[in-house]
Amino acid sequence: MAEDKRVRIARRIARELPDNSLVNLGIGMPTLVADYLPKDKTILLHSENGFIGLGPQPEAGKEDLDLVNAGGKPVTMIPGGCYFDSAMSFAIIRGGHLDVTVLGALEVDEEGNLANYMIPGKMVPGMGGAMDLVVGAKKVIISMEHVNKNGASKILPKCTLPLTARKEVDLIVTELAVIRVTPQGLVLEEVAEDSSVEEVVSKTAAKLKMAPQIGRF
Amino acid sequence: MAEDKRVRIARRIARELPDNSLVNLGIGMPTLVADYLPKDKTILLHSENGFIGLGPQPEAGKEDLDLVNAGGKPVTMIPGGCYFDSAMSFAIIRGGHLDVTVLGALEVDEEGNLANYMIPGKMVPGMGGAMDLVVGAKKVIISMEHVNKNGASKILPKCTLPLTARKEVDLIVTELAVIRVTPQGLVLEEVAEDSSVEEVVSKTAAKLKMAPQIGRF
Amino acid sequence: MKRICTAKEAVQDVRDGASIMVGGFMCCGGPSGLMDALLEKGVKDLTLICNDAGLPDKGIGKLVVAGRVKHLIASHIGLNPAAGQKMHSGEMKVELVPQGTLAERIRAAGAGLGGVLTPTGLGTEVEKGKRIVEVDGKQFLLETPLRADFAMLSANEADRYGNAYVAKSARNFNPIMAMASDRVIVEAARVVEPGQIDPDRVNIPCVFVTDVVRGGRHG
Amino acid sequence: MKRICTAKEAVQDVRDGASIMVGGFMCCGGPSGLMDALLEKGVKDLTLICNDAGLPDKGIGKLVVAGRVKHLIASHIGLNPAAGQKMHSGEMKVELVPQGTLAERIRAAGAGLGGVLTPTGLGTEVEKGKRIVEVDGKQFLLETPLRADFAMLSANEADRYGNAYVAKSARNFNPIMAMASDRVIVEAARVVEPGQIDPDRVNIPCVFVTDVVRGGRHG
Repeated sequence: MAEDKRVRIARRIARELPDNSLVNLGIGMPTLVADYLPKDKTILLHSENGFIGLGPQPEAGKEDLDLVNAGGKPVTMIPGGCYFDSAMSFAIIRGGHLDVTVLGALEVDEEGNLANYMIPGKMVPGMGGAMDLVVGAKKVIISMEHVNKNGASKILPKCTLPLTARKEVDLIVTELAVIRVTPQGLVLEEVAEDSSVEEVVSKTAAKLKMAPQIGRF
Repeated sequence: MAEDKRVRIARRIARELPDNSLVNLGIGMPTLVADYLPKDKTILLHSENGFIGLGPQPEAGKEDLDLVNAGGKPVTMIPGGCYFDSAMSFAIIRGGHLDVTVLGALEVDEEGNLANYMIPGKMVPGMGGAMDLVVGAKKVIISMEHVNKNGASKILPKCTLPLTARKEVDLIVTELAVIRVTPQGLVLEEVAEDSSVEEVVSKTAAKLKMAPQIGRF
Repeated sequence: MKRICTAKEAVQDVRDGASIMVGGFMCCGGPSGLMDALLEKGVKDLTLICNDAGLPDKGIGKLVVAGRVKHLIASHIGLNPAAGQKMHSGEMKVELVPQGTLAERIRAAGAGLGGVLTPTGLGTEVEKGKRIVEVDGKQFLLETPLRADFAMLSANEADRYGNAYVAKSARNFNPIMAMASDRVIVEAARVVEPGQIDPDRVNIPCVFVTDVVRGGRHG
Repeated sequence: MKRICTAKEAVQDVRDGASIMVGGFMCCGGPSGLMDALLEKGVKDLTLICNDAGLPDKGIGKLVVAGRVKHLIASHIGLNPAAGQKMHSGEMKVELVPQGTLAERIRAAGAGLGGVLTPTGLGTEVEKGKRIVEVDGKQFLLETPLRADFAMLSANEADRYGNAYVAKSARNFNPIMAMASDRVIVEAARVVEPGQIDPDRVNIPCVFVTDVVRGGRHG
C-alpha cells in the first residue's frame, strides 16, 4: 500500500485514542500510529515485552541492548515510563487495564471475530501476545488494507482462517473506510476522501449497514 | 516456660537447618531460633511480609518505618537480602522454594495434622501465612511447649481444634523431646537431658514409637 | 496526568457500603492519611480487604474500632482486639483468608484470571463452600478473584503519571491491590515529575493509579 | 553461597531430552553464552520453553537451526524461518501458546498453583483438549502449570547469593522462569558480593538461583 494511505489509516486511528489512555500498537502498520498521537492528550504506549512509555527509535549509535520493542527493535523510553516482567505486562493486558490495542488482521467478520495469526500449512508465526491483547483490551481497533494481495475482501461474513478471538473487534480502519462492529452487524461510518460508499461496498464481502451520516477522512 | 528451656528448643531447631537454605521463623518462640543459627552455614531468613535476609533488631533510635517483620516489629536486613511484594513472597512459600518453616502449635497429632490458628469462640486471630507456610515449605518444624497451661498434652492421637493443614508436620521439638512424624506414626528420637523417656511418654497423649537409639539434647 | 489531590478530596466519592482494599502489613506501608480522611468523612458499612485488622490506634484499625466496617476480609486480626470482639458480637462479619490465597485472589482479579487452583486450605475450614478441582490426580481449591471499588495505598514516591515506588517491606500488598480496584488512590510521601523515579524501581505501574495524594507516614 | 562457574560447567548436567526454559524476548535478555555452551556440548532432543524461537544466528535460534530441539513451546516463531520449516517437516514439534498464558503457566508452576483460569484462547485452536471451567456464569480455559528441568537466564548483575537484577526490557520472562525450574542458571554481566545490588532493585530473588555464570551480552 502506498505510504500516504498507510499514513491516512494511522492518522485516523490516532484520533480514536482518548486522553489519559494506555495503548498497545502491534508490530507493522499499527506502529505508524505512534507518529500521529495528538499532542494535547496524554497517551502512553505499552510494549508487551515489558514496559510502559515506549518512545521513538534511538539515534544511530545510541541503541541500548536492553531496550527493544515487541519486534526486537531498539527503541527509547519517554520520561515517566516503567519496566516490569512478562507476568505483569500481561496482567496489564489481560486484567482490562489497557485502553486500546491496535492490530493488523488477515480477516475480520460481521460478528467482530478476528483471524490474524496463522494460515494453516503456509504461515504460522504464532499468536505472540495477540490473543491476550484482543481479549483483554477495552477497545480493539484493526488497522489493515481493505483487500488482500489478490484483491479479495478481508472483511467477511464469517472468518475462514483460525480465529485469534471471538467477537472482540470494535473498529476497523482501512485505507477506504472506518467500520464499527455493533451487535447489529458492521456499520460503515466513514469513507476515505478519495473513495466512495459504492467502492467500499463493492470491495467488502461482509454486509455493511450505513451510519445515519457517513463522514469523510 | 523458663527462658533456658525456650533456648534449648531454639538451639535444637537451629541444628536442623541445612546449609544454603531459606527458612521462615514464625512470630513468638520460633523467632528465637534466629539467635542460634550455625555460623558455618549460609542460612537466609524469609519474612513473609516481603523480603529475604531478615536481620536482628535495630539499635534503639535506628528503626526504619519501612522495614518490619511479620509481627510488625522493626528489624534490619543483612547484606544480600532482597524485597518483593506479597504475591512473590507467597509464591516463594507456596511454590516449594522455602526449605524450612518453624511454627508454634496448639495441637499436633499422630498423622502430622496441625492446629495452630484458632480456638472457636475464644481466640480467632486468623491464620495469617500459617496455612500457606505449612502446605508450601519443604520441611515443617513445630516449636512448642510439650503441654498446655493446664498440663494437658498438645501432642494428640487426633487434633480436636480446626486444622491449619493436614499431614504436613515433619518434626516436633519441645522442651522435653524431639519427635519425628513418619508414615508409621510419631517416633521419639531425642529426650531432653533433664527429662526421661518415661516423663515424655507420660506427658504425651499420642502413641509414641521409640527410635532404635534415643539421643539427648 | 493523574489527579493530584488532598486525602479529603480523594475519599469524597466513597459511599456507605463501598468496598476498599487497603495496603499495608501491620500498618507498615498503610495509607494512614487516607484512613483518617475516611474516619472523618463518616462513611460506614464498609467492606475492607486488607492483610490484617491493623492496630487499635493506627490506620485501618481505627475504622474497625469506630464500627465503620461491616465486612472485613483479612488473614489476621490478632493485633486489634476490637476486631475479635466485633466478630464475636456479630457486629462485623470477618472472612479469614490465608495470606497467600488473599494475595493470589487479589492478583487474579487484577490479571483477568477467572480463578486459581491452590492446595492451601484443603481439609480445613477454608475449604467450606468452595469447589475442589482435580488436576493430574491432585486436589486443589478453586479460589476466585477478589476486586474492590477502591484501593487505598501507600508509597514513598509517586509521579504525576501515577507511577509509584514503595520502599522495602512497605511494598507488601500495595502493588497487587493497585491491579484489582476501580479507583486507586496512592498516598505518597513525595510527589514528583514523570521521569524522576528510576523506571526499574517503579513497583506500582502508572496505569493502575487514578489519584495521587501527598502525605502519609513520611509526610 | 551459590556456585559460580563457567557456562561450560553450568551446562554439564544437561542430558539429551532435558527441558529448558530460556529467558529473553527476541533474544533481548537471553543467555547467549549458555546457548553457545549447549550448542558446543552437543545435547539434542531438547524441549525448549521460550517466548519465541529467536533469530537464526542468535541465542536460542542457533539451537533450533542446528536441529537440537525436539519440542518447542513458544508464543511466536516468525523471526526464525528454520522453526517454521522444521515444524512443517515434522522434525520439531511446536506448541504455540498465547504469550500471556505462557507467562501465567510458568508463574503458576513457580507459585505452587494447580492451574489458572483464563478467557484467552476460548473459541480458538488453543482451546483444543483443554478443560473449560465456568465461574459465575463465565467460561474460562483451565491452563496448567509449566515447569522445566533447567532455566537459563540472563541478568545485568548477580551476587553470590544468587540475587539478580535484569535491566529494562531485558527483564521479560527471566524472573518467572527462575521460579519454575529445578536448576536455575543465571548468566550475569557482572558478578558482585551480597549487598552490592540495591535490594529493592533485585528482580530475581536469590532463593530461586542455583548457579551463576559470568558472561553474556554485556560481558
